[in-house]
Amino acid sequence: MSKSYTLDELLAIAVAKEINDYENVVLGVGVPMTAGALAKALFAPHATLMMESGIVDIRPLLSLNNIADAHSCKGFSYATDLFSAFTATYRGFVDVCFLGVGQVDKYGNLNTTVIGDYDKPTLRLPGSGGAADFISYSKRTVLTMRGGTFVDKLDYLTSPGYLEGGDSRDKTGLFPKGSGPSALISTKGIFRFDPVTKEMYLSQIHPGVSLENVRKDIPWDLKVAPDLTETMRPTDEEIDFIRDFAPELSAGRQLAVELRAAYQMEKSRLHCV
Amino acid sequence: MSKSYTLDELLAIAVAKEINDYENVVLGVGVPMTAGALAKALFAPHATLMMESGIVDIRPLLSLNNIADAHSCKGFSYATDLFSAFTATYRGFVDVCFLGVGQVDKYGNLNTTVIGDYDKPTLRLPGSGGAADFISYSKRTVLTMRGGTFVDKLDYLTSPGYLEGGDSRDKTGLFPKGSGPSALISTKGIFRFDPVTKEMYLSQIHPGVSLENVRKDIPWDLKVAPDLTETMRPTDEEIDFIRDFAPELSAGRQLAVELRAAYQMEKSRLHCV
Amino acid sequence: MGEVNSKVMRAKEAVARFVQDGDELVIGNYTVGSCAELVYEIIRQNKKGFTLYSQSGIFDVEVLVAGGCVDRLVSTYVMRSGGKKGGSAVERALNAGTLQIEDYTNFDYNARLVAGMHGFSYMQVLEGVMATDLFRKRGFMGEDKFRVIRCPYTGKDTVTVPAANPDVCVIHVQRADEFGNAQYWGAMGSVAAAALASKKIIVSCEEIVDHEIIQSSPHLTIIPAYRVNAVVEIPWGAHPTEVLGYYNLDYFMYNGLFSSAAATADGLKEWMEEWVYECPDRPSYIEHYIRKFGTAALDEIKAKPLYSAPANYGSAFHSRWDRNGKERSMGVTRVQLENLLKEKGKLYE
Amino acid sequence: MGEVNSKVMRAKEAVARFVQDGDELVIGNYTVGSCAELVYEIIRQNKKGFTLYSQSGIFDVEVLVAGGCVDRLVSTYVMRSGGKKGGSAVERALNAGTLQIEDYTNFDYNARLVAGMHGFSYMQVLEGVMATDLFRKRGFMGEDKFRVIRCPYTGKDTVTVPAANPDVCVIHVQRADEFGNAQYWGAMGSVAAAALASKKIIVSCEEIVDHEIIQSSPHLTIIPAYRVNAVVEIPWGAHPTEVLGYYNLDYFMYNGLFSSAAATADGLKEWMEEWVYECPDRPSYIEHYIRKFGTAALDEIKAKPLYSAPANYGSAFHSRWDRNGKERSMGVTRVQLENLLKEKGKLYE
Repeated sequence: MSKSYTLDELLAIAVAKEINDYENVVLGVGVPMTAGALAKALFAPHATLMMESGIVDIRPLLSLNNIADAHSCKGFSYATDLFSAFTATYRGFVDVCFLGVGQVDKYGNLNTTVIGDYDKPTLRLPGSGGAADFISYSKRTVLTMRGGTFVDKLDYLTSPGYLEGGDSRDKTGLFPKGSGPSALISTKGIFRFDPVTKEMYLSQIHPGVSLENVRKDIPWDLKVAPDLTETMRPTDEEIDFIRDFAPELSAGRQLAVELRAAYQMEKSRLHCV
Repeated sequence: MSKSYTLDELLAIAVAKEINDYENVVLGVGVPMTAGALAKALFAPHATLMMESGIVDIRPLLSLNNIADAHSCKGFSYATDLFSAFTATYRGFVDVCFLGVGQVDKYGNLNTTVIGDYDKPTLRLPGSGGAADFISYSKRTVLTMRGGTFVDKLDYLTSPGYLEGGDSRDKTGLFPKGSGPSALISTKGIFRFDPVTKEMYLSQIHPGVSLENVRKDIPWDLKVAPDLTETMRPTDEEIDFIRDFAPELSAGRQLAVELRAAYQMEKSRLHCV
Repeated sequence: MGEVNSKVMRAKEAVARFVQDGDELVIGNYTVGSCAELVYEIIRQNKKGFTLYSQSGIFDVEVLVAGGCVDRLVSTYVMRSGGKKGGSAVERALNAGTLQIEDYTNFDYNARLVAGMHGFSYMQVLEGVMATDLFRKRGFMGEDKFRVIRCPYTGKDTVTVPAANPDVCVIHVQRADEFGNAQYWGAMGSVAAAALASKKIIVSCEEIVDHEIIQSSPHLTIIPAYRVNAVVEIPWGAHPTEVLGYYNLDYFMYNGLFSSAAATADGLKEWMEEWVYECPDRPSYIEHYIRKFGTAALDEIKAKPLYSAPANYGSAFHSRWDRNGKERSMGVTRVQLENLLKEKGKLYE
Repeated sequence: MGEVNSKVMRAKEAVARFVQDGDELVIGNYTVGSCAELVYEIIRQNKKGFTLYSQSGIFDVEVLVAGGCVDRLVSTYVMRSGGKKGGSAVERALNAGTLQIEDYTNFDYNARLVAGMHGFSYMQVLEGVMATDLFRKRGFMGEDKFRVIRCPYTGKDTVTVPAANPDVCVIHVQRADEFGNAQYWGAMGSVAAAALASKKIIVSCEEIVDHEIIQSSPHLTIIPAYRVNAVVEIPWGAHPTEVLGYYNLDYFMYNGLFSSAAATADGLKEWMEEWVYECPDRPSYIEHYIRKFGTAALDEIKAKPLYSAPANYGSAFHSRWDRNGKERSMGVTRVQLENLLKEKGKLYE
């Protein structure tokens, strides 16, 4: 009988498996960084983990506070700058990158800029950061989804997926052949993109999740792989790694917020004048 | 009664006096580097000496072998790259630079590329190196002349002085206003450029040198300042600095070559199998 | 390098002298180790009307916007406290119509500063952006946000951004010398470009160190002395953000107190009242922090040493004269050389 | 980072595997510390037909040209031995019609590699060059040597050069690890751009050091492991040129023996016979040198230590769990956390 796991843990472990050994990997904070650390520790020891802040070849020892957090490791191999980190991606030296999802449409186009009107936003999201450039030039891009939304039409196109689907991305002449999102991984399943239509379809479903449960988030008629498989359940080693490395991910957003608030209150009380 | 000096020493000391305190100075090897070291040691202690190789704020302790010779000092303040060293010049951060002369014409245009035909050269000279870009964008440029030649027409225009004279440099729109050669210093005297015609004229003559002696090297009718002055004789302190720092400059080219050959022969003999 | 010591001053003086209302102001730091105290001082001096450049707008942008200092923001990333239900000073100012924004990708933003740093009028960027609303949606920069030109070699369209040369950069680094040579290490991001593109630079640092320390490690210097207008020694100058080798992010203050507060306008106002306006300088701020939370909270985040392996900058010798007094390449002593010069008639009286 | 250790090899193997006849070859080093042994090995293997890029053509360009390896030379500076009366292999080859040359300024040459390094097809350069014969006189590159475009913002003419992406870069550095992370310090020149613009990179170094040394000093790394094809440990690998922190220029060998020889074709041929062709590798070369001139000549130029002041890369902690086993921000132990997850029904079997 192996360990029980949370859906966030399952997500991070599934993301980690998108990394192959010897690859150059650009990570962001949160799920991707935890996944990268897991991959490097357990099954891709020669992967080079890097971030757009210019820290290259890191072996993080605890979850990072931000994409420039060199406090998380004991040194790194190469300190480059942001300009060169992106032009290295532009030249094709990045095998895979990971992007979080705000809004996503069926062709893997992303909005992380704004919900509602650009000038008078209902919700002002962070913006592009590095996302638009990474999904343009990384050989593969894996989308990770904890809180985002599937929509028919984005309020703002921040990061280009397969645009209008089919060969529309290639036809622009702006992107390397074969680039674009290769998977979207949520707490419910793993989606991939049809090689011809470039429409997202459900490729794997996480154990215990029903198809209806997946479909209820998705406003279009989701296609499902004829050979739909179930995501492998994580090993104890994988679960243990994540709980040690990123316990706040294991806790999940709500519990983490509650525990932190309580702990901070306790700490404040101890010292308050 | 103060020390006697060589003409090369006089030249280097005159060059040093073109550097003002607090200035940013780009140096080359040979006379300019020795002059820079002298200036920094004796009368421009806050000057920032730098070289296109990207070593910035050096205090050289002995004459340099090349423009990237960090062996000559005990560290330096800033390691930039060649690209940024030149763009800093482009932006106007260099007050004065120094260039050696191969051929020079009356408007301070320089040839350090080739004597004779470009493709079948009589004499292939080094080339531009950094010269063309420095004389374009440094606020002032001082030309130093030990072995070069005054000519009516250059075989190749490597580095732009005042072009055809008058306002022709400014009229190109390619250069900052007021830039261009400010002086040419040889072992015979100091030449400056007429503010209107931009033609080179003799401004100062070194002690013991006759006007005829200056004129015999120059194929055009050299103009002479109405208030022609004699270069101040160097102080003992200045002479001593140069003999300690760059004894090969004091020796002069011919004697240095002879002494080196003899010393190398002696060393070889000691060990030869 | 400027007059000795004339550049060393307090934050109050540096901001008063070198930051003007209406400036293009750039935050030099990138995501980590922001120049918190310089930003707070700008807010306390009630400077206004900035066009603010920030590669990654974190709490520094939030407080500057909430402080009413910013008319226009050029950025790639803004923070939001409290998730979907929360908010941000930027969002509130956009909705109030008091702030205009121009959104770039990380690369495009940085490219504007790299162009400015090198004195170029534009820089080519990565053409993928043409497929996005970042390219299509123009803010206050209008047509100049991006322009397309043709590569003169390949004939392909190239997207460009215009150079940025902000009036003043504020930046916090690990160490500097009294002349202004500023050393920074860790995640380089766009830090050097932001500083070097700017017309004036205010550097704050954890420590002012001897010039000899700087000269021994020139590869860590990101701003040369001659570019720097003011050097301010501010221990804990980045708190609540982190400085590699000095202290970690203060999670309690940043993700806790600040983030909880910043979700609402009133919360942020109150937080700023306490931590920005009522602390006239960094020592007061730290004293207030310790009085309130004890010293342990700071002790906990102080960095332990993990030192770089040294690089040897050494040379075989630092004099042309060997230990026998002979010139190393010519094999003569100083006296012998001078005699030879005399013999050969090379000496002038 | 590639298979462990698979990149560590001898110069013979590295050159045989990664340098091809007809390649665009770039010498990564700039003026100082040239990759002498890698260059000698290329000559010994009789590689031919190169388009050779060299920022500052010193003895390395002379021997490659004299060795008959080079058809075309792109440079900014070539050396000449023996002054006006002397000569150079480059001059002799130009006159014999066996070599074509393209002259750039230092900046223009470097800008081609910087463009290539960033994946751009061109780079703007400094427009002053338009007034010179460097601009007017085109060699084998013809119209592509420089092209003029209009800045889309200012409307002013901008001069550009085309990107260069040489097939292979040879470069000598102070130290590297077995994975290929290469560290270099001193005069940076155009060293990083030359390497990073290239399709393949052969690194030789004075020492292969532990990966931990590299990780402690990432700001000295100029080439990341994933770009490097071969790492060759070659002590004295730059001799007779210098390596900061290791040894000085060998004035006796360089300005003496080599320069005297290189003034004439026969002299250079003889010198290369002795020092390049008859020494199959660097140990043989050094043995020959010592046999001929004694060990003192090398001892004399060995660097003395002058170490950089360390930078602290340390952090306050390297685990989310404090010494009481509590998670630092949430204040619960691992067991408490797992129990909470169970209680809240978050765990799946």
